[in-house]
Amino acid sequence: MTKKYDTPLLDELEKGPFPSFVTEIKKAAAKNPMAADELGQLEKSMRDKVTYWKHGGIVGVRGYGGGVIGRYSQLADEFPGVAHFHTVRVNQPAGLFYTSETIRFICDLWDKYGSGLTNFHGSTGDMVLLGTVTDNLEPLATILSLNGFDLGGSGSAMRTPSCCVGPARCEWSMIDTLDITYDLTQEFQDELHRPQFPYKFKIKTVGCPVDCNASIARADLSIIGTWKGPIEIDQDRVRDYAKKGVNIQEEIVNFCPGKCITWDGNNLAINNSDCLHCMHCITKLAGALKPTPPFGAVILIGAKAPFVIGATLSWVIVPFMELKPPYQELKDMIRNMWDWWNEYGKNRERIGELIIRRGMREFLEVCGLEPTPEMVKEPRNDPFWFWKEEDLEKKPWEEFLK
Amino acid sequence: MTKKYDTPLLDELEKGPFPSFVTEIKKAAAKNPMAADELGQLEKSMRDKVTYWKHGGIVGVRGYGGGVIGRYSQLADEFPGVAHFHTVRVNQPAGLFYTSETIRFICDLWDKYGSGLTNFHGSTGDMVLLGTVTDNLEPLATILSLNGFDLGGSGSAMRTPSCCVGPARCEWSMIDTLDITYDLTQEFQDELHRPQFPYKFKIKTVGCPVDCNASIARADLSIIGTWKGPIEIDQDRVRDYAKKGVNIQEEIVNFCPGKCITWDGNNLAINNSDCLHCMHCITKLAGALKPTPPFGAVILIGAKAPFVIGATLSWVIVPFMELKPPYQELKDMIRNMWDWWNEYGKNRERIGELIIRRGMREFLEVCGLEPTPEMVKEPRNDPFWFWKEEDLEKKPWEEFLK
Amino acid sequence: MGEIPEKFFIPDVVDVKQRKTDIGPPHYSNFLPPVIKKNYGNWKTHEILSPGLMVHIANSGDKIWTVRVASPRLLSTDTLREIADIADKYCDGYFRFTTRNNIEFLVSDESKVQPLIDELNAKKFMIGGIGSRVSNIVHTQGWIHCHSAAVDASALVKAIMDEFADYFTTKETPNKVRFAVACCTNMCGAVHCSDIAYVGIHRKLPRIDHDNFKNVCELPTTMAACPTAAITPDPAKKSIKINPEKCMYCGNCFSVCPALPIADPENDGVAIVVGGKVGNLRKPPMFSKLAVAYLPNNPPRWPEVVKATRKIFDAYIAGAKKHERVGEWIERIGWEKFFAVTGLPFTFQHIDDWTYAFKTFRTTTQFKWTK
Amino acid sequence: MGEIPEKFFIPDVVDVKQRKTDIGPPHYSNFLPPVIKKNYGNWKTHEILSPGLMVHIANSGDKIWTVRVASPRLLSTDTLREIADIADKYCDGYFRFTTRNNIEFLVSDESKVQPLIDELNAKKFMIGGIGSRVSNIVHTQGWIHCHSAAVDASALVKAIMDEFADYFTTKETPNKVRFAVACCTNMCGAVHCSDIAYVGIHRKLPRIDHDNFKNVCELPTTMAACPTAAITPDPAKKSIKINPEKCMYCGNCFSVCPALPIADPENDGVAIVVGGKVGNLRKPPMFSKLAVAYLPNNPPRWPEVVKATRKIFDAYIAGAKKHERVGEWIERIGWEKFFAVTGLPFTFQHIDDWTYAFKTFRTTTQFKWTK
Repeated sequence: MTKKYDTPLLDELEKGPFPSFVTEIKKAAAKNPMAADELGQLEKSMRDKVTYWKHGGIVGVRGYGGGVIGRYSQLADEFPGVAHFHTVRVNQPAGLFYTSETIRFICDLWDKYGSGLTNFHGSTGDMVLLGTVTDNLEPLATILSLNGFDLGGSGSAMRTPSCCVGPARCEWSMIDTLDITYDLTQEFQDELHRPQFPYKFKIKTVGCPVDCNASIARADLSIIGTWKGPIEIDQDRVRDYAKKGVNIQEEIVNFCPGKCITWDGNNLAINNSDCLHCMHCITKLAGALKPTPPFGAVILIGAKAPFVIGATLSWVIVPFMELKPPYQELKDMIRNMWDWWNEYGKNRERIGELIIRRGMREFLEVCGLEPTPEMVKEPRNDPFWFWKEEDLEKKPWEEFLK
Repeated sequence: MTKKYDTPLLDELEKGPFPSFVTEIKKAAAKNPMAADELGQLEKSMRDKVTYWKHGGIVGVRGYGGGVIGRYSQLADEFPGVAHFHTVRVNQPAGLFYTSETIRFICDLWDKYGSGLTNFHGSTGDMVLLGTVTDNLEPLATILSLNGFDLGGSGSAMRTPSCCVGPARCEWSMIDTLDITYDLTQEFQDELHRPQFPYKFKIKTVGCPVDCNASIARADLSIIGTWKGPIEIDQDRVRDYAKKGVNIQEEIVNFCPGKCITWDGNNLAINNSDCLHCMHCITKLAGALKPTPPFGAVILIGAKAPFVIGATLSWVIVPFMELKPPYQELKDMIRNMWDWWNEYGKNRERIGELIIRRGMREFLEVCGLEPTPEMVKEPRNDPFWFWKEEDLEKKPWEEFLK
Repeated sequence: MGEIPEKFFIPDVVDVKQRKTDIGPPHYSNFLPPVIKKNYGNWKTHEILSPGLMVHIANSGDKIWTVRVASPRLLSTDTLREIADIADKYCDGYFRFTTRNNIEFLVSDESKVQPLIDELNAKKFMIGGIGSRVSNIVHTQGWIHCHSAAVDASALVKAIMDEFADYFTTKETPNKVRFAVACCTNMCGAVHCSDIAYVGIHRKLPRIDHDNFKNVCELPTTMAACPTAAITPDPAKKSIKINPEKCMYCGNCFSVCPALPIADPENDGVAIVVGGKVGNLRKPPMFSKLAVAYLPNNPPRWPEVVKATRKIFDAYIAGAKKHERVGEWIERIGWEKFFAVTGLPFTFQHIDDWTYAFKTFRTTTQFKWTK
Repeated sequence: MGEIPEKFFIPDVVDVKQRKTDIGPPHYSNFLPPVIKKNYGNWKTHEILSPGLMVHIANSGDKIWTVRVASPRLLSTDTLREIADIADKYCDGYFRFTTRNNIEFLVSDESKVQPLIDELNAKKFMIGGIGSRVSNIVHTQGWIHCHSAAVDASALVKAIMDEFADYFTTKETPNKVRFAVACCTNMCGAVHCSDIAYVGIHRKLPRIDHDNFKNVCELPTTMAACPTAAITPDPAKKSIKINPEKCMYCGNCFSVCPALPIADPENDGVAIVVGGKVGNLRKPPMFSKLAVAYLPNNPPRWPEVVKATRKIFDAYIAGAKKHERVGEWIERIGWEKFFAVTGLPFTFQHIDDWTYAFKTFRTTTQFKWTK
């Protein structure tokens, strides 16, 4: 029998239509003393309006520097079941596809070695196993590995790469997001498991500019599929949409950010040279419009949450890169930027912050990239800038003013 | 006879249709040795691609700290006529209106005491008399004052206020820009003539959002006329424009930033509650549309050139202020902000820079202004901000969530 | 590399020396339904058949149906097994999760779609979330598992999702409405780019435990963690000082130094930010902006936060054009109108006063009169 | 206060004790033509009759005609007297200047308009500049009168205005084209908000005159003048050091300290910035942005600068819609297209690397393919 707590506040959270996390904890608590004490401590947090977790200590498994987050209760005496309550990150399959057998294996394992509580999934994308004790970590990691699973990333490491559903079940994916994610994860196993960077490094890959994995907001390296060909139009299907009540002028033409679509009531025309590749028309007229090759990706760098310098969205560094296995150009570029970041980055400095500190030029030169207007919303406005000695010798105007 | 220099490079600049400043200098040089040496030194600058003026020294007139800019040549031996070549700033009449008698007086005076070269006008708006010697300054200032003229501002002072042509010859002026400029100039004579601020302070007043005096880009305090009433429409005149070939849909409706205009080929309709008061429709259909009262001004603060923190445009601090003589509310606000700037501003720190350094809240509180959304393009995005002790006690949600 | 065993096994006795390292995750192809494997990268289109059901159609003519149900993300193994059982019954065992933590059952046989929906309904699963409506809320750990949480996350998510449940299951919104919750300003998750999002905040100075500082904290790291350089050394105490004029209560110093606790039951609470988006559809991605600077922590259901959200949500429903996200709607009407139509007060906290503050000040006379 | 004498006078002997102070400028009403005084604030509309002629019509029915001519701003007293004579002949002595330094003759009697224009033409005045065309160039002093000028201003203005003179006198542009010239980065004038503007720049470090530093410069002021904190004390020399890695050659240190000359005949030159505007018409005011990072100083007519301007100007004429200013045109087509259609190269200097740099980095996949 597990311990039973009176939880009047949490009980309130079992009401209502949305599935209740309290019910989940109670299910686990019925058979697992760790989950039972989690419930008790949480009720106390609700009452006192404060968290009761200590700052995490360092725990882990042999040979790895990450994958486990130490967690201890401030109220170990009152809730001994959560005295240790570590998180284990398990690297998810790309695309978040599972089979019932797989999930039962995870459940069996976690009932045996943990609290029975999970997150599907954590913010970075890992399966998150919530609540275990230090002694269970080695057996857990061993059994996972014997069954083909490995831990995810944590700390100042490459974090577990993740992606959208991609070509597995989406007609708009212009790159193989699952394969890229799997391939990069395998390529950089060392960087994933053994923190060796100034700070965390996240990679997220999405198949198109709709960005269903928030790549541009949540990844240091954002890989976003795009296309260079014209948008192919199936006029009959467009007319079908119109007949079914879509107001093509209002809903499609007027929303186009490039103002490059016209509709005469019968035919849709797109001036592709003004297309901004936003995907609005394509997604709203699903099946009627489609992007055509060349396919590739925009590569962007630097997104992060607010600490320390404020939130950033990723910045374009490659307007178009073809992405075909083995993705060598991409991998080389990643290694180059990591080398530079490792050399110059301060402790807890994200790569985007380092770029701001040392300048985009140095970063681009490290990556072997030429400046292009797609990298900026607009050129600089204040009239101060750097010149390198080598720039002074050049007379580019002799060429462009010819 | 004045000295004659060989000026092959400058002579090139007498060709072409645009009136030539070289011709102007030559005219003056024919009778004035200072102007003659100015010409000689300038030819040398053209040849050597470098300026030959020294860092200005401090010169002035008794009782004033500004109004004269000291200027000395680096080549006094070669060009003794410009050994001293000071600039005198004379406060222009508001609106830049002159009579021939007035201008002849200035010419006579300047032929006697200066180089015969002028700028109509300097960047701040003053009449600029270019090139005189220290000994001439006192008589110059005396004669100017006896004829009703006074010097303008320079240095860390209020600079000579200026304005657009305003109600004198413009149908769109919603405030009396000339009167405001004249009144403020008189009110703040002490601050104009005796530098007592951390740095310069410019005031520019324009009658409407077209901003023909670049107030929003060139003044620490920008006063821009606006209106709150609906736009009055003379439909016949609109139809006249249409008949005369103006494409109302393309040229007017489609350019409206508030998307609040419709045109059915016969009648123009404006949804005034979505109007952004940009003036496009009003200026393009001159005489057909007009703003209606209440009239007043948007008050903005902080524009400056790039040094030191980068260029700024002025920021809205009062969305609407009625401006009727004696403009007491405006004057009080200006004095309040100056007091604060004088107390906290560092040497050479513009008021906009101080606002950035100490925060907009403090500035607004000093000015007695409540925060309003018109002050920002958008609210802050990063989740860190200040609370004052007094804020913590308030429970505003009890009111707004009722 | 990337393989899974024919049959998973958990040995009774574990020999940790057998552990393999750096094998990475299993290859995704192990988990793809056959129809997906066959049509991988060859999809033609899809249709949303109802709020929780869509069908994807391949160029080959093959189809796969997806039934989506809500999940609280925090799942017990019991529930996971229940999902597995359902997947076995209707989906040959195949299912997936979305990046917003919904569960998706992948049905290859059309005849099993309705029975699956019936069973999910019978078992009180909440079906929906596809298309222009409210989807599941991405969120952080909160008091369940985090040492720096200024607010609970799961409870707030539950309260919000209960309130707007009908917009998940049935009703439409002008475009998707993405909620997000971050339990502190560290903001694990895309709170900074969501339509309507919540972030736990502090409003009082960290309390310096001078005795402990030297044992558990590192001076340079602690100083570097402060976004406003409010932290300076206090050599006498072998500790630090905090300049109260500069502190913005972000709590990042506590993240790196346990001797600087900042949690405060009475003054912590929730800020609401709005108008962010990550996709490039129509407008470029946008940051969320501050809508409400503070609402109190009022567990278990945070009624003030729910109420304020209702004001924003209803104004959006009433005012937005079809296809406009919250941020696009606000951009079109202007922030002055946003505050007018929602009735939310505009306070000093809304005006940025941090590093890039002046970039947000309005440098035009263009605005609308709201009073 | 604000009065002028009935007749101006210049005494042969000046008694400086007679000087009055703080009288301010004369009241503007002294200089207004009677028709303006009468209709002050009561104008109904105006019409542009030709590129240099407009008529303003009052609600009373009264009219005043304005004839605009170009001015180099630098005027000799001879020319000013010539203007006064013309004003006497046709305008009852009344004329004014515009904020862009044009001269405007104010004619109250319609019958005098054409004779005025004829005389101005005969005297080679350049009539025009009203409406959608090139107006006069606002500019700074340059080598004529400034110690920090990196380029001459008047000469550059003359070269540009000669090149585009027909757009002042006759031809139309999609909307007004505002040129501006600043002879150094101190930018007296609205170069930062003009359609096409020029700014003199340096590209080499200031040369420190250590011997003189302590005599003529103040350490804190000099250090504070540096926008990148590149200047640090050199106590041994009682002077300063400049970190070459941080110096952006702005020359502001020289502005406050004569011992830091930075002018360099071979490496100084001109940058071109484009797309700024100050008015609130259609779009809010915009800053100018860098188009060409450097062109050499090539007096007296700066042919490279004129040529580069021609590329930008012609692309604007060809591509802009009626009423679009240069910045509005660029915003619509996108900067990648701007560089494509002008043929100007995009270089590392175009990418901001100063304080607010990252706010200019592109955070969207939205762009157009140009190659």
